[in-house]
Amino acid sequence: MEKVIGQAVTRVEDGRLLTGQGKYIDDIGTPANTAHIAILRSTYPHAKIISIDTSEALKLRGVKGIVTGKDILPYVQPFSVGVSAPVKYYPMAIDKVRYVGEPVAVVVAKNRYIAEDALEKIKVVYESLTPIVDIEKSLEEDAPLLHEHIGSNIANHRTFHYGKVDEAFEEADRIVKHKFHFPKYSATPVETYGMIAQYEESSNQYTIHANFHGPFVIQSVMAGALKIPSNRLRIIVPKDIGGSYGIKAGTYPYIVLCAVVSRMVGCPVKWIEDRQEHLSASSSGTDRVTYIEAAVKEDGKVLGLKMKLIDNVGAYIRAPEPACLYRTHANSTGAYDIPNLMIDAYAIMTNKLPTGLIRGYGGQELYFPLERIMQEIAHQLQLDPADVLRRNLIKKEQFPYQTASGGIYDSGDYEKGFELALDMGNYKEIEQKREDARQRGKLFGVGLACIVEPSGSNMGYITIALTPEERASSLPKSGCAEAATISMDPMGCVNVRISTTPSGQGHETVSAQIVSDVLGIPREQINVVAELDTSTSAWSIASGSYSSRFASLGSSAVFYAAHKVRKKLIKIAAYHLQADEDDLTIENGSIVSKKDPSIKYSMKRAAGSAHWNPLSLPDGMEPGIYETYYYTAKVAEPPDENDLVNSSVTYGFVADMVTVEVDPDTGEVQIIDYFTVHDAGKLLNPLIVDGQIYGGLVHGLGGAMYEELAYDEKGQFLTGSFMDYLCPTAPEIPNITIKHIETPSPLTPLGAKGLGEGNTMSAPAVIANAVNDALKPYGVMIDTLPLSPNRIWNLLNQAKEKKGANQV
Amino acid sequence: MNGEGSLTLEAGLQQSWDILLDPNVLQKCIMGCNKLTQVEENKYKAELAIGIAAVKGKYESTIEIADIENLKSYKLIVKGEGGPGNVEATGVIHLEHQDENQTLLSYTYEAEVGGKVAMVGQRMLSGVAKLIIQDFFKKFGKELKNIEKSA
Amino acid sequence: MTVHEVEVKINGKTYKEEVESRMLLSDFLRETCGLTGTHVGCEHGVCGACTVIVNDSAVRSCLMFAVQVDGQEMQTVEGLAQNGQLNSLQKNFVECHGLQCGFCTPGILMSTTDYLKKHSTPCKKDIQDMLSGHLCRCTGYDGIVKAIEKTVEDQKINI
Amino acid sequence: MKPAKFDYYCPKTVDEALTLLEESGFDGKIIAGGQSLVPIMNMRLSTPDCLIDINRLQDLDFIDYEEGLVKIGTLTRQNRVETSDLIRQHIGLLSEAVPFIGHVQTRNRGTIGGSLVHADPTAEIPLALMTMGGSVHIASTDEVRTVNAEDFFVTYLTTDVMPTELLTEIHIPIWEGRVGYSFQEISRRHGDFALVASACQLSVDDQNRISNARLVLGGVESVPLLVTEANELLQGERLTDSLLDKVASIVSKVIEPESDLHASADYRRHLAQSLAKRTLQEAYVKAGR
Repeated sequence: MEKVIGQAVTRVEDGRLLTGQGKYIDDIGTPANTAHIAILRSTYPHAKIISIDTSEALKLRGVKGIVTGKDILPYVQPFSVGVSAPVKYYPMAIDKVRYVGEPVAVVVAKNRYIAEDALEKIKVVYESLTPIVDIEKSLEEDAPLLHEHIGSNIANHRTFHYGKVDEAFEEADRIVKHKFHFPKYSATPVETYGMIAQYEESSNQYTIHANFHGPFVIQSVMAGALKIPSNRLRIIVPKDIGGSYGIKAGTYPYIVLCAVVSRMVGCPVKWIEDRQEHLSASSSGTDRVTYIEAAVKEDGKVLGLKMKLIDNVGAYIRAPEPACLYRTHANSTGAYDIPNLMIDAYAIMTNKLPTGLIRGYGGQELYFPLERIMQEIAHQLQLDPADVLRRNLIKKEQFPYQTASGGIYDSGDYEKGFELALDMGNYKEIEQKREDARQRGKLFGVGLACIVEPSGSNMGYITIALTPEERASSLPKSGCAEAATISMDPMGCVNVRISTTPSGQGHETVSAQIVSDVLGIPREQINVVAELDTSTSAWSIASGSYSSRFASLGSSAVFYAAHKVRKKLIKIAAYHLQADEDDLTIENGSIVSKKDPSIKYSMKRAAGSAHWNPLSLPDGMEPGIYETYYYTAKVAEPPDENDLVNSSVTYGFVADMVTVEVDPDTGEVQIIDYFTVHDAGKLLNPLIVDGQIYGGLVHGLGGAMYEELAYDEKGQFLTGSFMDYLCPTAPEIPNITIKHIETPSPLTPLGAKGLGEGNTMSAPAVIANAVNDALKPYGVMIDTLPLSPNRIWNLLNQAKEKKGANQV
Repeated sequence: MNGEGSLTLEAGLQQSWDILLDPNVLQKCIMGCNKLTQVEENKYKAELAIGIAAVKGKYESTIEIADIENLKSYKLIVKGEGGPGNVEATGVIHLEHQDENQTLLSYTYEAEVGGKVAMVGQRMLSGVAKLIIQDFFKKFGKELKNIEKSA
Repeated sequence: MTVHEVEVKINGKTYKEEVESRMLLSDFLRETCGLTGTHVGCEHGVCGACTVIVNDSAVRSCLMFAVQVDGQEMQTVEGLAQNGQLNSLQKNFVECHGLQCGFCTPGILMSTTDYLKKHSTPCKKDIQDMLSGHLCRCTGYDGIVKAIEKTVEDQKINI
Repeated sequence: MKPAKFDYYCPKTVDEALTLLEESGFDGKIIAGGQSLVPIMNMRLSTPDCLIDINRLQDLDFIDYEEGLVKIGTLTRQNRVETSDLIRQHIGLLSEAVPFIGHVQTRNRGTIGGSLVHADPTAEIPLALMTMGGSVHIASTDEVRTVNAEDFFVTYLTTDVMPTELLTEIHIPIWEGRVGYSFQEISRRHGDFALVASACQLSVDDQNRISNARLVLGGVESVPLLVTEANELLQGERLTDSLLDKVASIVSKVIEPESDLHASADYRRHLAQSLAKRTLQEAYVKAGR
């Protein structure tokens, strides 16, 4: 049978999704007597709650109950979080609101229409407090405090020194430095959050159906907040999730809220978040201020980096934050060989929506300043930016490469990837294009970026938020375990159960491909079950759909679980055939002798024996065929006492070249071409791979050009609809050309690495580099996003005014 | 949002001042104000229906007159809570004697709008706020004229 | 009047129901008729996930009230495949990887179905313009555009 | 996001609709395509007590040619306007403006009259109506009155149509002679509300001197702004660079744009000048052909 791993096979998921038979959270049906929830939310960024009057609302026909923050206190405690600052984060405001959109009261009613009628009748009296939204101002002495008992707005602060930073800066010919600001933006899956919660008093158990996709470490965070044993919180994830890109990890405060409300009102409850709620109060990426300094030699070689990172985690720090600061810790120096590194990392709180996972998590915040400063180094030294990147790229022979901060890059050929990108974009001919554009009155620019794409997070990396001393006092954390279960029923049919809770990445398809190859069964005959049930599935604290972990970890678990089944089948056959196990293999549904193909035993019969005739099995063998494999990579070790940590398992590579034209009159930017080269190791399904890359790239393009969760200086939220929160649509997409090189990972059994987040990380940087290059004649510096025409026009205008002033 | 403006009132200083502080006149001039009840000195409760065309929200509001400097200036503080969100607006109103029949009124305002209106209506918010405030003074000017006529 | 009788033909089948005036057509389809293939993504007419065909015209079902379709004919994603066979547009979405999570897909299929009926030979730019009324956060639109282009080609061959 | 309760009426004739309007007074609201109204109802920013649905008034769905005039029924869907040969031939500016409105799917439902009465300050159809010098018919149980575009738009989302009235038809004059027009706008994305929009229609004599010009800007005021001063200046002139600069400085002087998230007042002022020049130039070139 033809091998299907690595083939661009079409997806098994598509049939149901194209005919309206998908099973998303809002499609799965509800228990009898389920009521619907609407949430009253704060209209103030920062205020004390003086009183809440629900009496009029309760009078409405169809309203079953209303729950306020104070009401839930007997049933919940604050969510635990991985920092030492004692932040009390509840799923609903208790006595103070800290961001616009924070839940203040929950109405339970017969349907959503009535629930919203009741919202209008609730009267809340607030006493407004001074809000703070600016990252750096939040650190000032007299800044308003969000959490008075903490004494500052700092949730986490750590400083790291790797190598000989001071010496590098002394040795340098030049220090190139700048401050960058990466804005707050989101992912906005077209399906919003949704859940059905039911409390059963007799067993004190909560059962939740939700489009939560992990990390499942948060299951215990939720159980802790609900003050119940973790096996009394059963979370069931439906077969289909309508996109997430990380954001749906943030469903968990609402899961706890709905759970408690179900208990208090005494009926199952359903909540489907609406779009305004999603934009204002779900979760978002983290906005960051970065001060970056590079110590460079005249030839462009970077000797060392200093970075001060200030992450704005919003009104409350909540799991998995401050992970945005640390997810990319091991790859802080990107694709470059920079042995000396200093990082001063802060997570601070302001009156904005709390943050969480989002595609690229930490990568875009890191690479925007890093890749911008690489270009700036070239500008200041009057070198070709391509040459500066070449000078600093890690060389092929350096792999596995240990980074300054403890990362172990498993494999790669960065120079080859980068040169391929330059060839694709015809970099040598770029000056001609610049001239052509000039003739048409346009400014042409080219941007380059090289980034490392981490995947498969090490569960230990987040503990780097604590000092080595603080870490020493608790259980060390490591690994990145993922589980898969494969069973063969009495008729020899295969079910595969995965715990990677996909939201469109095609895990069912790729799992079927892998199992097909290992067991020699046509993939169409394999049933893959992607629903996850924390009470019955095999899962780990690392399970879930984040950090591109399927290709590196999920697929490995499936691969090894399939091998366990294979081994058992061969064992059974060997016993019955009285043959040597090593001589047997699987071919076309049979277990066959390699030496003499006439000796064979059908797989169906082997499976049948295991179920129908267990007494015929070899001594000591368990009946049935139901094999689970937990896979973890050995390289995911806990951080050491010097704060060295390998924060991810595999590290892919992305090289981008982008060309743009800017209209100097209106400031409009047109992206002409986007060339991108990926090395994600062995590709499991190229069709799905390219789909992931296009999606991730366009999300990155959105961050570069359009998307921002905007607040005014008083903390009012301004982008509460899709008319103001601008997602890229089809006409905004430039020509995109993708090419691959495949340097297999030595760490994973299939040689695959994660992918799909790389261009989300690189696009903001490379597009900004291209636009900055176009505006080079004006001497402007792009240091924030998105690149709206107004922003570009302002920069051009300021430059013209400056020029004018200089001439005078 | 903030802004400023000025207009010439066709009345003397004293008369302008008296009328500016008259709650009946306030009620007539504030857009969508159906009822104004005094709760304490210089503090009123009102139900306001503010908005434009079909986009209107009802707000339960307090209107407060503060920092009174007789015949010179005062501060008007309007706070409202309603379905579409909350409004907090502060206006400082100055009067300046021109001649017996003319008084120069100048004002500055700061308005904060929160909740749904700000979240989805930011595109027109500052324009509409300006409009509502201009409407207030326009009506006020008219009121003065009417009183003049009837006097 | 706040409650109304509605009789509407959807995918060839007649539904007779009683609805409140304010019930959105999208909720009516999903909750009253059980046609959950039509998805709801923004309820303010931007994302396009809820797009259905009403009287030969692709429209947002979140921007109509159920009471407004009384006596009309509709088509939803459930009506595209015939006898269990995907139609050529659906097949091309499979071939070209035009969907990932699949949530925005039904709306896009309905828009495209209506559009291709009225425009037999759209160019890539036309297709992109038509798609501007839909948000897809998974695919970057590449697979979607290719699937529609391929369907246009297939139709040319069939003519 | 679910709308508040309302009573719904679906009149079968214009007279019935007008009677219903009169009976409901300030509490009634007409729904045509609903593409602007329903979003704000779903957000509960608009909570009419009574909705009068005019979608069954087929008499109001028409595009007719009359001597020197194109008449369009208020219920005519925007996509029909967009694809109408009659409109393209006689009042082409409208054909050029409509594709900028939202998206195919919203134009399938959205109506020409609905867009006019909604009167968004950046909307395309109001801008086009003003540029071409059109007028509208407004009916009530008492009378049908005609209002010129100049008098129709009052302020943000507000027109001269009273709560008991119904806009029934739109009349757009067909300009005589050598006519050129242009419609341009700058928006963040395809189909978004314009940051600034500009429309220009003009006619020239056989010497290429401008005999009549109407330049209108959107997004810079609460209503579409007819730049009268510029139009007067252009009268009898050939378009030159210095004339364009003069128009731009007039534009800058007469507008008072607001700032929002997507564009500052200064940027809007700049765009207004640029777009005024661009549309004027394009219209002039087209007229001269």
